[in-house]
Amino acid sequence: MTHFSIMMLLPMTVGLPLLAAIVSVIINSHRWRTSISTMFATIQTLIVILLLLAIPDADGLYRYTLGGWGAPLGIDLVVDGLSLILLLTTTVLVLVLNLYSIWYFSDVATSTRFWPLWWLLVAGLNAAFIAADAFNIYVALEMIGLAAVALVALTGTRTALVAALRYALVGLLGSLCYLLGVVLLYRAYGTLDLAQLATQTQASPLTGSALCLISVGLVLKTALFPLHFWLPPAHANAPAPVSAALSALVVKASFYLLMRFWLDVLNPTVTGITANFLGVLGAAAILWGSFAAFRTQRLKLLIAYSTVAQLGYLFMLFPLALTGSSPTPLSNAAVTAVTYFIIAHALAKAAMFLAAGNILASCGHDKIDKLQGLVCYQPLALLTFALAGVSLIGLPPSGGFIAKWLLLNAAIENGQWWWVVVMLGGGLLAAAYIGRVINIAFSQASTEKSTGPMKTVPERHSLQVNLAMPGLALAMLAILLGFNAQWILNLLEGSIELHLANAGGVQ
Amino acid sequence: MTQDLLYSIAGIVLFGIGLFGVIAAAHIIRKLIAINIMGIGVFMVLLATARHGTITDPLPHAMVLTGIVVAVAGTALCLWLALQIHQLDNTTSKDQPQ
Amino acid sequence: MFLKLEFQEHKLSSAGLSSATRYLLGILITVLSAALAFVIIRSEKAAPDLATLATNKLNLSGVENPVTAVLLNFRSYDTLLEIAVLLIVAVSILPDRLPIPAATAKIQFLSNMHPHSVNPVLVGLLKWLIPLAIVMGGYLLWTGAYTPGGAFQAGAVVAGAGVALSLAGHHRFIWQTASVRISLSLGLLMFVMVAAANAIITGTTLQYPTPYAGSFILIIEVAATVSIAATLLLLFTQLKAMVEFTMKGNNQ
Amino acid sequence: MNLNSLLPMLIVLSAFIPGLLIFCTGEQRLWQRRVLNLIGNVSCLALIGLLISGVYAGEVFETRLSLLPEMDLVLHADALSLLFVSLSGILWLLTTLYAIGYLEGTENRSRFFGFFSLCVAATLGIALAGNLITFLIFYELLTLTTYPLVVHKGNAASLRAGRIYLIYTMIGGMLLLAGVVWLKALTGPLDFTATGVLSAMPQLDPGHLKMIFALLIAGLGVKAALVPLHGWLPIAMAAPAPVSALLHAVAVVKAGAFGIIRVIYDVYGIEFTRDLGLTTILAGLAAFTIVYGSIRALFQNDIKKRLAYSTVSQVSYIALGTAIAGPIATIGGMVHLVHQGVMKITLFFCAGNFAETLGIHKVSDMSGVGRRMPLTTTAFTIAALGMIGLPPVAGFVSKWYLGTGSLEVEAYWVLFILAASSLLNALYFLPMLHIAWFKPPIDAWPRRQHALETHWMLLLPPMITTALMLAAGLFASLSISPLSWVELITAREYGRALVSTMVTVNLPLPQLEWIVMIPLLLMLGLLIPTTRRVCIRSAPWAALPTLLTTLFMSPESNTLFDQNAQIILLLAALLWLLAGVYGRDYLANDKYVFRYTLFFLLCMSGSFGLTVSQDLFSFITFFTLMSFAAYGLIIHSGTVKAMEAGKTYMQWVVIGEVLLFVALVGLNIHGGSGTLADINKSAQPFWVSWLLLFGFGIKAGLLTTHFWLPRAHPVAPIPASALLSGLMVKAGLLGWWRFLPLGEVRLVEVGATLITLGLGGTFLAVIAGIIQRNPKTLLAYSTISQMGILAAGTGVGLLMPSLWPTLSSALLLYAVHHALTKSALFLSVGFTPQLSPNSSTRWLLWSTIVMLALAMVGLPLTGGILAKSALKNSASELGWFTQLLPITAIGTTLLMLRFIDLMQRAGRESTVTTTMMTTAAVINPRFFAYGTLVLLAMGTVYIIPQAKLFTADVFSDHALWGSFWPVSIGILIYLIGRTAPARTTPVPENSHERCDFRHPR
Repeated sequence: MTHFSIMMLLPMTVGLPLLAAIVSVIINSHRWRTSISTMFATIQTLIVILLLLAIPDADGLYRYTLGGWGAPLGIDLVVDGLSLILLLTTTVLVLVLNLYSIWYFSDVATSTRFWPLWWLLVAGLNAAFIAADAFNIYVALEMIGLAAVALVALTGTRTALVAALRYALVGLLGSLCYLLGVVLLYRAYGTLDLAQLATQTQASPLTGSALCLISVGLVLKTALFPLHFWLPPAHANAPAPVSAALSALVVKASFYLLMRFWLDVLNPTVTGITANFLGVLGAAAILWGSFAAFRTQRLKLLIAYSTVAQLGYLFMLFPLALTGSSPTPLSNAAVTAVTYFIIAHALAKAAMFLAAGNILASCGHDKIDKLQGLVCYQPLALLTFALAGVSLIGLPPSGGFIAKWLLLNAAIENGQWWWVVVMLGGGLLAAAYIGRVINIAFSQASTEKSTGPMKTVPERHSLQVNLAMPGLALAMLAILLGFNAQWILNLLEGSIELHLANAGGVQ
Repeated sequence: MTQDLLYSIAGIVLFGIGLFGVIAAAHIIRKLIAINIMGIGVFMVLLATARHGTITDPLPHAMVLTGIVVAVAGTALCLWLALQIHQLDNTTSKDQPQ
Repeated sequence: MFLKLEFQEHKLSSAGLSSATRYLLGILITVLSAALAFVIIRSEKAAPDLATLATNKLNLSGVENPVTAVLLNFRSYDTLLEIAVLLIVAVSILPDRLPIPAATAKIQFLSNMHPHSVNPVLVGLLKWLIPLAIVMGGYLLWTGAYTPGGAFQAGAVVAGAGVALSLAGHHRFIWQTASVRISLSLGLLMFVMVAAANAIITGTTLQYPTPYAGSFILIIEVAATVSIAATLLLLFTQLKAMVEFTMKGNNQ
Repeated sequence: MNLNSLLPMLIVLSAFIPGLLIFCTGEQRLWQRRVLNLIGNVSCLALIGLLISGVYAGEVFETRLSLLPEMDLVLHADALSLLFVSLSGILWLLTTLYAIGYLEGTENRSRFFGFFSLCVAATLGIALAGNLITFLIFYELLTLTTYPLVVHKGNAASLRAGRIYLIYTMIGGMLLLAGVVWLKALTGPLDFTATGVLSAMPQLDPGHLKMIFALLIAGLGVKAALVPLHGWLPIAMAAPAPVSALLHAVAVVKAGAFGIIRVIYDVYGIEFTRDLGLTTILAGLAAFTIVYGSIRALFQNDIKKRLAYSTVSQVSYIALGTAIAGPIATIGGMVHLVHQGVMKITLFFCAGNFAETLGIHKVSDMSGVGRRMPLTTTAFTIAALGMIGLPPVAGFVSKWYLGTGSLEVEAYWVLFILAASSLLNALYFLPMLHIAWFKPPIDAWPRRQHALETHWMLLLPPMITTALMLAAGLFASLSISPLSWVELITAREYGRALVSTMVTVNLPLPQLEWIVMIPLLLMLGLLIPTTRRVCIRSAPWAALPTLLTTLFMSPESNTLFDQNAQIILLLAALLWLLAGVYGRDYLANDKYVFRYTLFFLLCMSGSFGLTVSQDLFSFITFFTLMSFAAYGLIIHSGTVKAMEAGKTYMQWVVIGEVLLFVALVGLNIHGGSGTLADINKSAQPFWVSWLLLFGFGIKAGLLTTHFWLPRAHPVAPIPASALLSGLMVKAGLLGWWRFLPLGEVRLVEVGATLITLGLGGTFLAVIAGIIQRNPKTLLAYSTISQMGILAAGTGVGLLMPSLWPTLSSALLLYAVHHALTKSALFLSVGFTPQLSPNSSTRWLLWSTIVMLALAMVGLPLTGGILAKSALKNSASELGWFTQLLPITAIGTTLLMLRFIDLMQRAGRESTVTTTMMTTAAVINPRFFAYGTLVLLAMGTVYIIPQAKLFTADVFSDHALWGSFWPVSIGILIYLIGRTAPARTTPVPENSHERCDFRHPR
């Protein structure tokens, strides 16, 4: 028995959710199932926190060889500051959404199907974040994709089913493109392990086409601007906790993988033009997403479009990190900025979807212009929505502000003014569509009862408060993120150096 | 023009046909079939890489196996969704126009 | 390009796009695949050192067939996730409402429908075919260690037997029972248990102690076969039931 | 974490935590919410007090939380932040009190008060921010917390206001963010340091800095409502009153202005900004905003909209002050931050009161509100006067400093802008006051529910803020006043000590203060209903102490207090006493006697103060007090003609005020302490003397600026017009003598114009006076002509400085003589009924009138001869001047004869009943006062000490003959012309030069 180090717990991050899924399939009683799920969620968060504490003394990077066979033959799990931070966000969000789902899925039928799928989705996410093998990523992506599709189809309405189907098709197409890219890489370099690939790849037409295929696959799954049509209906028609998880985590996982490939694995083949192209697509996403969000009539669609817009910010990473004047120190500034943005956006977006869920549950509909006087009926939901809105727009006290501040800083130091203008414009547009909702919510209820019967599911006041609490907690977290950014940044600093170190620097 | 190169090109061609099918076809079943064709295309390229003259590399085979299972799972789920939509359309199509 | 989704079979022009765009799309895709093919032709393949590595590590893997070794030992993590994927689909398709009112008696997974018109030839065939299929499945499972075979092929054959049974129309499968749920998740459960056990025994997950590697693999194979068979059977019956339901709905 | 580092954070939290707690209190739990509010307020004020004492003792208070590697949240308490923190703290307490009263019975108050305290927490944060980033964070937090307040009512208007507010502030926020990030990227962390950070960093390229400056100012300009970005302010008026009070006076608008000050002084450093040439652009923009805001305010009929536009223009004073980049102007700008806050919040409180209790929203329906809500309207009046920049109130102090500051930097156009904007302010504030006080209410006011005029919580805050305003104005030179605090800040900002340029309200001798105080005390007594009757009766006797002190004041004790002033004070005391006695009896049964006595006393204290004051500030204060109080006397009768006369009078007074303000600022250009002693009159620039000429010319009825006089004097009640003609006109004269460099420097052009205008006035007035029908108008014209002579005399003094010593006493004699005779004549007009043929006392009155007329003309043995001869001898060198004097005498005789003629006709027409004519009626106090005045008119000129120089040659035959022939010629001309006037159509009462088409006949 080699000495027991905390890092041994790494495979448990995937094992635990699988176990939870199996348990929730087998056990039939609703009460047992929910309590066990909560238990699993808390254990999972604790493990990740332990890993976080242990990572610094493993000098920032830890490689766990599954099955003991080593890189080319076996599969390894790699974890560093960056992936651990994202893992922590995932587990925290899963814990909060878990609590929310217990009260949200009060009817037994859907909840029997919800819990196993939920845990399989979490397993897939965790697997994706710690994977170090290209094919393993494919299987994890597929797992996330199918679980997400099944969850979206949970409500059973026609629009949800069509959205789920379209999401499934896009998912499959994306995975196949990614697989073909991996196959080409395997064909050229004979290994599937990312670290080994990183050392061996040179800029050849084959690697270029592999990078294209992989990027197309992952971009399809991250719903960047031209390929985003599937996201809004899917996220809007899914039940509240599911859409929160989708917007906050699932979309980020494929972006994280894209980031690993561009910054780390296939870095030599990356050229300035392609990076800027992604940047331009990102900018287009911000503008188009915000414009669409401003025009939609339904609240959840608005939030989904806002996800498309905010994703645009993430793609600012590539032009900032990979091109521009100053070498390496800049790139990790951009990477830290984007990571911080991912975390802030995840929290804020999840809070917003939960708030929207509450509004939908209590009002029976979520048509925006019929939400007059919402401030009197659903004050907590509106407060959550407003706080999350503050973080999305990037107003000072919130995490979103720090992220935007870092991005702007990186852009200015890099001397690329146009991104600054795009980001500020994005902030303003975000303020526009969020302001629109708040403005209507504050108006007095017009004479005819426009917000519909208030007494729908769930009537009991206590349940209403329970439903509101998780969303409020997440929103508060997003705002608090604005204050103690220091320790997250220290962690990220460590991981990026290593990334770049073993990627042989960036041209 | 070694044998496996031929297979790879065939695989790529299949991938292309599948891609065209997915985008161009409107009906859901056609799309699903097209996706399966793309899958098979990728697997063919994969198997072609496995062949190194005499020795064959087991890894691609394992990957193909896993790929097939995943493809089956995905297709089954899509079929299930399509059928549910179809069922919803039929039961309600009488009173509510499409 | 994906926006148009058609579900009605009777639509004549099944093409989603207008002919002009289809033509343009065709050209674009041919150009791309030609480029890809050209790139593949120009590039040379990497040396098969992984293949050599796998073969000389085969003796440690506890099985002779290199593919099974890769599947269940070298890259067992992939197979674990793969079975989880199967479980996803199974769970999402599992019907939640009981079609028949909860009978007092304990519900059987496989129950005889006692149809009034029984086709003797069919019954005879089934009597012979189903046991044969199950035995064949077992054999495939066993030879997996030495020759191409293994859990997936065995599961498929057993599922075939089940399909034949349900097609005959004499029997009905009820999927709400506890046994179904257990059998579906058995494969994944055993795999995770084995992984956990190995973590305790050898310190790293999924690293089988070399002498017992073969038996561990066998345990996983058996459990996997059961789950795969159950899942495939579930997929078939549910989709068939869906199609029958809409057919009945149509001709009412 | 000792106290020093915790205190700033505690202050911000003391507003933040109660806000959060209030959110959780239930809607019905009134007292819990009120207690929370008060705890928050009191604790915040206590902490601020602690902070101020700490900073005074020199300790450094700073909380530092590190957000990012080079970016930390700093709350630093320096002098400038204390100014804003204390302002916010105090006004928060008052606004909360007001809001509790205002929102009684409305719904979701927890939400309102929660956001209310959060908003103040953000303001405190802005005030205490130690670097640009913290400032930005709290700046945005302010936007978020104020939005729910603006949309509190939830109706369509407030929602639209909310939306527009958000659009503007979001864009502003984004611009500021861009600027801050860019600056930080260029220069690293930016803590505010006293003389600015950027000047120390050499390698920054100015192009970037200019663009950053533009971004920062644009971002801050949204909240500071600079012109292109001010759109949201008037529309945000849809919010409830306490919110618009808080927004405009304390939180949002001030935050923008404060930000501009921080950026210019503590980031760029004032010299560095000036070298970059940015200050001129900002000054131009601020100036444009000032004028634009005032003009827009003119056309708004909604009260709150008008106040909003006035805020737009007033806040730009602060920007202008900072942009002029002179130390004194900075003081002006910063002190205006506090003064404008206090004044504007009072205006909004009053507007809120009007809206809440009487439902008044429009300026037009404010008529007669003064009667229904006297206290609120007085607060409103004082605040409005302050906004215009009239002396006693705080507004004047900041305008004064801005004026002197701009002169110090030779930015003359700023002085012009200040004058223009004060004029515009007067144009849109005075009509409101006029409507409120002097117009009868359109319909009956809603019944009064509360003991006082409205809920006590709505009344107390405006009262306190008015007291603060007056204190800041009157006691500006005290150590604790905002002015001295700002001087401390500016000294630090400029890194060198500064001398204070204003010593306020100091009177040479302690007992002289009593002269001014007694009338004011009586006036206060008047306000209290119980003592009202006694005060009205004892009003005239308020002048007695002044009379006694001037008589028995030993000459050597008044070294500071020049000879002329003492005589004029004596004259003033006499006239006020006699006119008062006469008035009391004359208006015994008048309906508005209370209002008359109120203005009478105010006018009295103004005129005494004016003569006695030794420094610029108190002189202009009492001068304004007298002018404005006189308005009350003029419109006393309430007839349409009186109102018209009042209007023209007020217009001219305001123009006079503005001219004098600019002139006195010019006088004080060398930064003296403002006392008469050390402003060297000779070194005054030329345009100052011209302004003085016309400023005081308006008061003295000089030719081109005399139009108001012939209208105002006749309409006023008899005693008032006596005082107006006799005494108040002399104030203009006194102004000339005090401020023009008579006897020091030879000002040829000013002197010449003075002479020409004076003499021109004399002759034209005679012509205009003759054809009048109303004796009082005739007397008014005679005043103009006599004042013309005095003006000409002063002009001579300017031309020939050597002559001035003798000339001054001659002019004094002439002025005293004219004052007594003219007021006596006016009082005599009061006795027209007694002149009717059947009254027994007819002959007695006729004799007095003839004697007065002769004295006026200057016949021997009367005061007139002495005055005229004194004038002739002292100006003997100027040959043509001495020739002209007798000709003026002809004119006066013509006027006097015409007057006697008119009095005779009026006496015949008066059909008073005989009972009135019993002898007892005659020997009433009125006749007694008139009699003493006539005697004084005859004799006093001789007993005045200055007269000793001239008494010798008054009896020489040359003088006798010199005064006799003009009279005889005058009588001759009058007899010839007597038949002519009957045929000509009467010239309209007002001056013949300008036929006024505006007023329908």
